[in-house]
Amino acid sequence: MTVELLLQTLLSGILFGLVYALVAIGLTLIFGVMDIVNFAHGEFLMFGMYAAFWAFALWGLDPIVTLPLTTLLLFAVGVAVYRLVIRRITDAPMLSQIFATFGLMIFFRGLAQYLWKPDFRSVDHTIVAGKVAFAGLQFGLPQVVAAGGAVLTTAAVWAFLRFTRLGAALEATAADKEAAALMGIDAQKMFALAWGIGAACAGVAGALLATYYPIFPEVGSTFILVAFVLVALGGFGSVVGAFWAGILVGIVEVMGGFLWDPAYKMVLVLSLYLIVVWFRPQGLMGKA
Amino acid sequence: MSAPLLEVRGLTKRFGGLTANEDVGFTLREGEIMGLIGPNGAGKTTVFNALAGFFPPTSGTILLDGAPVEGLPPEAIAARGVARTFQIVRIFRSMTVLENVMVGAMLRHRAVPKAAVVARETLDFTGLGRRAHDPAAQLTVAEQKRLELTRALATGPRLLLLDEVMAGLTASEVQEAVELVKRIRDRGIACVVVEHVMEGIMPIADRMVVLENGRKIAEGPPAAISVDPNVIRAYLGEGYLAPGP
Amino acid sequence: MRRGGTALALLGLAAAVAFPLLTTRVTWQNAAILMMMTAQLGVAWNILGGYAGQVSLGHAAFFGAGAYVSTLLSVKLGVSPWLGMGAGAVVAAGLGVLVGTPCFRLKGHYFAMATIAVGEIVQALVNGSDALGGAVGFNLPLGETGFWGFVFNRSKLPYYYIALGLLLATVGVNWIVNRSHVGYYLRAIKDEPDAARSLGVSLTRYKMIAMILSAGLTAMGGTLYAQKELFIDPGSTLSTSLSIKIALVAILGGAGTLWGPVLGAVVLTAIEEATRIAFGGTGRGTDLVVYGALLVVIAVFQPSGIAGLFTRRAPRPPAPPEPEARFP
Amino acid sequence: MTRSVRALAAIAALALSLGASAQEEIRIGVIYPLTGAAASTGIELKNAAQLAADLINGTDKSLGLSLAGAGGLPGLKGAKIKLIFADHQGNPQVGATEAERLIAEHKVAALQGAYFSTVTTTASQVAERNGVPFLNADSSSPALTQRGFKWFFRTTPHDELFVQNAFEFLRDLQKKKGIAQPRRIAIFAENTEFGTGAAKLQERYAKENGYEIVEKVLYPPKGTQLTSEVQKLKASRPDIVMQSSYLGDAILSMKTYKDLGFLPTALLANDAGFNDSEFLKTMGKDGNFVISREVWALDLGVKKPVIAKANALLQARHGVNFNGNSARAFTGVFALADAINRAGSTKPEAIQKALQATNIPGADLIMPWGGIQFDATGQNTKGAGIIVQVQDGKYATVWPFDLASRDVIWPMPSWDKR
Repeated sequence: MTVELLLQTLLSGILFGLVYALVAIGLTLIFGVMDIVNFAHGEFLMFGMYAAFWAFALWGLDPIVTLPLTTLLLFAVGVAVYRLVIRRITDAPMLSQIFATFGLMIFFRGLAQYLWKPDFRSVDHTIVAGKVAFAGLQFGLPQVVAAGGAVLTTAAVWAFLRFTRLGAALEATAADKEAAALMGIDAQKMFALAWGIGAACAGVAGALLATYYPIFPEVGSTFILVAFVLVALGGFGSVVGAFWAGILVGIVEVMGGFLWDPAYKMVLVLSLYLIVVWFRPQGLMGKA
Repeated sequence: MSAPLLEVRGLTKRFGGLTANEDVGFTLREGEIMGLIGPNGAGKTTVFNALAGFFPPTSGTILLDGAPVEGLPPEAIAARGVARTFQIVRIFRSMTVLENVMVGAMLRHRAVPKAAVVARETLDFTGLGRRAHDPAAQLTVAEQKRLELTRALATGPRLLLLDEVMAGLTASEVQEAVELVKRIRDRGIACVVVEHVMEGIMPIADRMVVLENGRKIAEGPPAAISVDPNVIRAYLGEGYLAPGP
Repeated sequence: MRRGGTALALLGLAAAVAFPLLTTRVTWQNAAILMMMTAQLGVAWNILGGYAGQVSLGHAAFFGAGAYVSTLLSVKLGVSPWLGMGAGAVVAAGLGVLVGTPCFRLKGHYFAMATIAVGEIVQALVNGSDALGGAVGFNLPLGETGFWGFVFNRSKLPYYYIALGLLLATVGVNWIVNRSHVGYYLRAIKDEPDAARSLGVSLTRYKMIAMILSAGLTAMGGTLYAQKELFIDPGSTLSTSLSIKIALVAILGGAGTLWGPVLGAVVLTAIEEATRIAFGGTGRGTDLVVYGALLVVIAVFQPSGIAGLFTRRAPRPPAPPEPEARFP
Repeated sequence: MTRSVRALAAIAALALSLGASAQEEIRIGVIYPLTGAAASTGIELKNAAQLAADLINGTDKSLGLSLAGAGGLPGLKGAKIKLIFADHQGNPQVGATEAERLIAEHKVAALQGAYFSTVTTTASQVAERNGVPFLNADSSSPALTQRGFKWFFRTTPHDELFVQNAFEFLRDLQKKKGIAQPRRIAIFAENTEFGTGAAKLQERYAKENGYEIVEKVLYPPKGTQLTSEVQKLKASRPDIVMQSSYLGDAILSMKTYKDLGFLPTALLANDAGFNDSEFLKTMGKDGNFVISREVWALDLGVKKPVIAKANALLQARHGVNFNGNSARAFTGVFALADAINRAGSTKPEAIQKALQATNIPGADLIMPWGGIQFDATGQNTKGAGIIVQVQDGKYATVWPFDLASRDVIWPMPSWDKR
């Protein structure tokens, strides 16, 4: 009984952690390439969820079916945000960048409330509804699918950065903008690409979450704090770091809440973060 | 004679598995100019950072006036009269030229008006006085280097560590810098000069220390160093000596 | 230039002192008090975030320390909130040292993130502590008490002048810091920390001085809030959104400038109130759309803050003529 | 200073003259969250309050409440009620500022609001400091009437009564329906003022009534997951879960219950998220059989026709039904109007006195209450709660049994047999 409960809790933690990681890798990618912390990242997630919701509500399409469209849509949103706003503050001080993305966050939340009302929405049936049960453990199928999707997406992003010319160019820009420019890489394009991919990751996460999580204009605020912790814990700019940090945080949050007191589960996560940066100020896998 | 101003013994610095300095030693007397040279990656900057307190040495001793200072943080070493410049200039870009130098002067003069007077005098000494009220960010590279030197000088040091202050300067600018270093020495301030530009360092150094692969391979007056086969090999490669008889 | 600035400041001060005598409309007085309280927090934040460049997004912890310490002392022990204000400042300063000791090793975004974490942890702990009122918080007694008791019902004016006084004191501390070697050192640390160290500046000591001043002054603002609203709870005094707002005020106005945060508070409060009054009743989030869009526009077109509008084009006084220095 | 005193005096004189001449309009300030997370609720409250005012000002007497259709307040020569709305955004400081503005700028005779207990706390403080009556119709924190205020009146029952009701309900189940008494209770609540307050009361009443608290889980609201919380609940094997959650967490917890196969004998919810139409819509058949406390339900109209009639009016105007919140806001306006009418004046002291003497019979309300009568703390002593259960996707009154439209279904059928 107890062993089962513990195992169940541990695995649940990992499932959540993988989805956290998916939200965070977009954030860390943008940071890595541009040194900008995107406070409006949770709102990309929110847009992803609403895109999935409206496709479902208006045309009866399942979030999983429309996932590729949601991804493309959010890619476009990311690029548009870069072109319209971020491009203009690339060289501004860190403070005004925080300010701009914070303004974007408020703007997007207000926009969602304006367009879609502050109500809670949800996708009330989906092809991934149901349960996965084995060895006395059971998990919601949507969570399992979301976690699986998160792993695939993270792997795809990682492979893209590692094995494609475009990905290599992106990494080169992240490592050294001037050197990349000398190699003939168009930094503007790379920045736009980072925003596109970053938003698209959040879009994937949003579509996957829409299968089981309530949708409302401020839903981004729920995930953004965890995403920040992951990015800093994994090391600003490190996709792999954010991935492992996601799993770690998922486990600590769920197991901590179960074994200790749920009221302090975020205290545990944040303390873990502070302890890690005490010993490794650059995060788990960040560049020193 | 009394204890030398600076005495370095057995200085070794390792980063992980890499050895940047191995058993480096030398001494420096008051008012002396020492050139520290060597090919790229020889470990000059690492010695420098150890002297200035930025990297504590792995082992070895650094004595200032006979007192050990190795492992002290940079601010404590600055307080003991060691000032430095940086290879890549690090001026305070949001301040004026005068304010930059005032920050240096404040080490000995906390009161702002007094610091301003000292800073002004120092600027006049180094020839930057007429730019005192310009934003530091507007200076040319040569001027920025000189500003950094002025700022270091304003801390009232007894030992000045100059890291490639002449790199990237035109011939006439190098000449001006050489003259400036001489005048600094004339004030009784000892200098350790890391330099790539040989024509800059040869005429002013009282003594040279040559590093290669983290080790000291030669030490002596410039004239002797310039004909030292070890030094020539280090700078020009093995092939240079091979054809010899 | 400088004389013009002083004259402007004096003029503003005179206007601020006379303002409540010119209008008896409570709405205006309230708006003015709110602006000054917000400005005071921005100015206090500025010492650490602006001059020293250590971007804290956890200042609500200090604000809350001020609000909670004075409230606990007055509710449980009957100590005058004026003394509580001092005690709160001391506790906040202590908390600041506690936060700074590990966090000052972190740079840039890492430091900002760590301060968010600290702020969230403090809020969660207070929220879970029955001794500190838990999630319910505290109600302070309402009775008019006179000056020493720090509760005024008959008129807004005492709160107005206390807020003004606290703001002026905070600006004064900023001014003194800015003019002393500490101010130069903080700016040096912000620009080039390694160079500052090489000139004998201890990073930890001066960041800590900035932290202590900033945290203490922020806490005093917290006490004023508690005494004005007479109700505190974790949500209203310890939240991360409050921390972000404090930073936002300073950044909007111009971080690292003396009057920037004051300007920022005036503009931000005006935008907030105007959008709320104009669009708030619709219940459709229009106010947030307008507010958010304005923030983005300001950030994009005026990245150095509103204060930058006034200083950017201002020419520096020409250097006095002197013979060109020559090398011998 | 003298200038300000003179200016104040001038304003005061102006206010007095206005008070004397403007008998045809009675201004009441109403503060609700019209933007922010609770905006949709705030707008419902606003609409209901406005409907009440319009009924009092109009001449249609068909509803059957005594002031409805009076064409204004007879005690003030037919003066009309004007509601002035303000938005507090869920922020206690804004609530206080707006209360102050309504009092100073609009010279309101009384204030009503503010839904959130925290905002009611600060806004009513301003009223207390200024000597203006504050009527609260919809905040359930018991602490509000324990502050010794003289100008604060609350028509709704508070959480203590609701918790008491829950235990009376359990007792009645055994006494009158012969349903065996479950003893193991788990408390599940968000760690806010609302949740922790309710949890403390539940703990106290459980002990007094001989129940065993097997687990108490307080969780931070609006988190990303509730898995660890539900695991803790599940591990404690409770018969009854008493839950206080807002909508998002209510939905998330129910889904987690199902995913983890957790099913107590009964889920007794504390209003909030469980009494939201969106909860029913999202949960579908998984939302059935949840039991929650309420103050109002549409099916009460069967036994109390005025409820159905009032609901038809709201339906006609806004296309929505009343719910517990909006019915209470509606009732609040009627209670204030009744007091002002008897006071025959808009002077705060007169209204305060009239409020203290309020005695509205239950028949004159759209609530299932014994009436409205305030005790010395300003708390209505005749309020009552009901208990509803979600059956076939609707809220059905199941307790008190004499008001019930359906029988309670107990225990909850398992997740796969629905």
